[in-house]
Amino acid sequence: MAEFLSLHEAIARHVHDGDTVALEGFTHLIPFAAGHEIIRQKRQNLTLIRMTPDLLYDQMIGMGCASKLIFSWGGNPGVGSLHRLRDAVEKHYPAKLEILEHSHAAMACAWEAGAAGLPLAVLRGYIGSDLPRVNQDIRHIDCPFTGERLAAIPANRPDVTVIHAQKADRAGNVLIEGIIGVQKEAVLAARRSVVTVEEVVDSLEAHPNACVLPAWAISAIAVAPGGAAPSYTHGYYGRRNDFYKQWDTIARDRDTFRQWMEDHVMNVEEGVSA
Amino acid sequence: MAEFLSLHEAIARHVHDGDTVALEGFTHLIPFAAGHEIIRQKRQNLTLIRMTPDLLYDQMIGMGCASKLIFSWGGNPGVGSLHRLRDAVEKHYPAKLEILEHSHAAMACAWEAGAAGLPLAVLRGYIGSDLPRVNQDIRHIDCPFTGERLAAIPANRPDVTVIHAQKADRAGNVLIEGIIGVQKEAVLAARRSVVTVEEVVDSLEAHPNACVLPAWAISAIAVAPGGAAPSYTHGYYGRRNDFYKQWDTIARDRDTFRQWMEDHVMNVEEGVSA
Amino acid sequence: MSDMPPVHDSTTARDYTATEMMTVTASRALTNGTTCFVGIGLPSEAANLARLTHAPDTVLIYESGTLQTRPDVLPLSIGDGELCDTALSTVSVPEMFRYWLQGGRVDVGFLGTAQIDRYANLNTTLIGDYREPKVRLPGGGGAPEIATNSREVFVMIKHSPRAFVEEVDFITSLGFGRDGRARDDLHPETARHTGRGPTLVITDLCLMRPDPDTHELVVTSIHPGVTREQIVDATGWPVRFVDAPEATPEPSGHEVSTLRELKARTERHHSGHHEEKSA
Amino acid sequence: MSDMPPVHDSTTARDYTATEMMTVTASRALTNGTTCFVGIGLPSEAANLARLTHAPDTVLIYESGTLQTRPDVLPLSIGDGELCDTALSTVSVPEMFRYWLQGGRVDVGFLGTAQIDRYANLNTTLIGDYREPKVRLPGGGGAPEIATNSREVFVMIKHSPRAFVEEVDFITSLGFGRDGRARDDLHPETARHTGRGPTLVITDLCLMRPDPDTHELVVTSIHPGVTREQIVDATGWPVRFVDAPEATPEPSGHEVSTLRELKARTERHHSGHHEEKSA
Repeated sequence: MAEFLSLHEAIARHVHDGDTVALEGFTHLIPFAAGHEIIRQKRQNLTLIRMTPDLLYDQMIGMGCASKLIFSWGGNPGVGSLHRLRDAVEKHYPAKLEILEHSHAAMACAWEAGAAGLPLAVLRGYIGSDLPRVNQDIRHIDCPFTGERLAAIPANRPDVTVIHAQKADRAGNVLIEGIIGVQKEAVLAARRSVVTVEEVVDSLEAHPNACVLPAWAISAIAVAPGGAAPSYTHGYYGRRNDFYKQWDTIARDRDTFRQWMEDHVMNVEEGVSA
Repeated sequence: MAEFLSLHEAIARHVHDGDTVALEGFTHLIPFAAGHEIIRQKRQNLTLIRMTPDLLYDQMIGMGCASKLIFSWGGNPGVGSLHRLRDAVEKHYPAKLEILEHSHAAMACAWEAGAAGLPLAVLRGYIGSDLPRVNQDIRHIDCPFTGERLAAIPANRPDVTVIHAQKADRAGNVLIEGIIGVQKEAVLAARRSVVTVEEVVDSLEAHPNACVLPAWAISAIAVAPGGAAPSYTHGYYGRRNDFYKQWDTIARDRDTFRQWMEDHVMNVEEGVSA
Repeated sequence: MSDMPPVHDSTTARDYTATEMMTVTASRALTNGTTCFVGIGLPSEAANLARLTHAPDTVLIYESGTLQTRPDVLPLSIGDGELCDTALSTVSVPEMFRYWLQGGRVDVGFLGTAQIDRYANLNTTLIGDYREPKVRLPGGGGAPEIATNSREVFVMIKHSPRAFVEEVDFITSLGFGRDGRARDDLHPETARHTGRGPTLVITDLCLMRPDPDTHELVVTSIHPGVTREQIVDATGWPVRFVDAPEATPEPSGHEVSTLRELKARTERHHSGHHEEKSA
Repeated sequence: MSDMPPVHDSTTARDYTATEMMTVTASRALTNGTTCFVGIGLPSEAANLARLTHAPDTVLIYESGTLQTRPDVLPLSIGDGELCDTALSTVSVPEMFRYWLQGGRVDVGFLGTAQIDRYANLNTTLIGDYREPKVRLPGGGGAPEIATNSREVFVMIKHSPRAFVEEVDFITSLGFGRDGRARDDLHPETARHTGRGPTLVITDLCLMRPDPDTHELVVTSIHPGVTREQIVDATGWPVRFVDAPEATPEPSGHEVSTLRELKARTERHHSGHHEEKSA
């Protein structure tokens, strides 16, 4: 049952060293405020799951939080490389990063299977791709009806999923609108979940078939206005595309990156770090 | 791409003798008008798929349209038996009806798999049930990661799916609201699809994450106001619970049933049969 | 989950029927805050009574996709508009069965049945032989997976020798199998995702629970005014009683009147056409 | 699908860049009414240009879940708010990949790539060895399944020897495999659900198509002002030409001005903060 906590408390209580952690959000609603709090609390040795690592995981990897990354597309969307991710993979800086790599279709199915309580996801995927050669988690099953060989991958089952959403009502039910990505699946697939929201309202005023997470499917809710910036929150604020472009320069150099993180994440208070 | 047709023309063109046909709608939005048109056009030898056969399939079976039924719960909800279905199964009247029986969970997964273009659905289902003994389509696979034995059933892939929905816009995009059941899946799983709607509007005015079927995923649309009665259309009219209770009497006797069908379906014009 | 919570209004009802006794007793089995997957009919009545009395925060889920619904009247069908209108959210039926039931979010599956046997197996499929049935029943519906994917299962059924049989003609939904051992030797991964099965059977005469060792259903509590002989006569196997069966507490006046009001509201609602807009 | 539709405004543009030539040519490859799964970057530019010129009813799908979207400016990312605001509907990402892509609803998958080889295999994973890469690229994203689940695939990539290689370091997304035969011996059920693969490669110098027999990419059309030598020099394998390559038609003035307006609108939109409400 969702508890309303401060962001500091929510992360302290639910994200532990060595955990498998997913911060999800497909371009939209990326939980930057929560990720920055994880960095400030100096979590170590995390296995990070995320379809599109994006700037937030570049920051977490560059700050040494992660030992493993499970992902399907690791770039700065529309801009280019994630330099901290590349530095970790190519030069093992600041530490060696093990990677386990999927396609989007497979990762989306792995979230769906995790939410559905299944051990595996089945898809018509990876045909002719070299990815199964480098990822031992890509296996196959034979369809007992048609004999067709289909790809199978393990369901995503993180210890904790962290997402950002538009709003919660006072009972702790959460509304997600717009590009909803895999957030519902990622929360339901996890043992624990932390949701940051723009605001708490009396009523969600949601359409009957809107994407709503009930309070009893969530561990903790923290109010974090602007908590998705520099990504965006549909209905609240737009994406800071300029910052995504600037990040390319900031992250290219180890020292520039470190200084930026000190100035904008490490030495700021919770909630004003974006 | 959706063509706007009369109900008569839509059924004549898309539902053929011997087809595998699904008329879906989970209590809500049951396509009675379309089903009655199928009966009037005297379709024969259909394999009918539907999670909850309900009154409409009782009528179609009683009128001799079907040779096989794939289903998961065949009753008059909250009332009792479907007497025409029972007469077909127990006494082979008006003809022998082959049945293939699943659970709801399995049928829902079979629709999901059909929409997803997969040959099979995988679920943790049928544990300890006798259903796999009487349904050869319930098989098993072994998870290559955990060794767990999971149930597998074939995806539903009908020749044609027929559903009822609230409204279409002039381009042929369709909005479904309220209890959405398996309608989107049933349409996407089928080779062809016919959608009856309450009305055609200039704009669907749909919430961004509403259940919408694009025109290019539909074969034909027919305007059929009241087309779900005696079931209901959320936002338009309520369920005729009294009729569901009366049906028990009407359908219990072969002659009473036949007379009712003559009076209310066979000898009425399209669209006023409910 | 299945412990009886304290009754808040202790004034005993002056008169009540055996069915009301059954429904009130079943409602008391639901702890406040429980997430309950509700079958139509008797379970729906009991679950909504719980929500209207001692357990206002009970979360009710119906297989039509309606999550956390608070109907003002009892639904006639599992997909009445009332369920959607009063739900927190309505999801597709595949999502309901995949994410919410199979995903392990349901505390209590609350089922009715046509037949139940000594090992709490449920039959809603047919009487007689499968290919040439004597009586064809509606079938499994949601029950086969509600019975295994919920953390535990409550069953409501009126006591009669036709309903309480030594061995069901067909196991639609698993209790504990034909030998009482079916839940003991599951694959560890399956076992981790499979609930305890039926932990409580509520009838109009008594409460039954599975014996901790053999999983045979035994009488643990007898309703007021009911004799052991009545229970024995209404049970199709040589039924056992625990050493000291409890006396089921009587319903309170508040519970019975709440139930009667709910049923009267429901009756008024479901009679006549409802052509008005449902949203 | 890949036949060139007639150009409506036949006035040839007075000046245009090689990149504009590529984008306009790619846009012309999309027939009106085509359902197109769009990759970010060059394909997104070309697909939207098609929608704004000869193919207004082209259905654009982005992997973020936005179905039938009509962005007024080009998205910087695959999940920009603009895509949702102008979409017919926005579905979850699992639904997008399962129902819409794998479900067989996509006519054309429109992809960019870092490397492409003789048999049209695409590499967006890395240069060098997998465990010790020289250059780590972003990875597969949606491409591996777009490449196989779409009915056919168009690829846009600027011509250079680093991009057009004899054999890719890593097959992220299948063209025709290392021997050109990978799509020939699929299980019948797989084959029934697998598209024709890359049928058209659009570069800034020419068009290439797979040879009908060997599936080797061959030059079928040469852009205005481009020489065969330029193409040979920019291709990392001994590239072949069809017997009589076509001359790619020049872009029209209308197409070039529409493209430039789209890019200018996009530039204005993406510069500076966008703190205003996105809905």
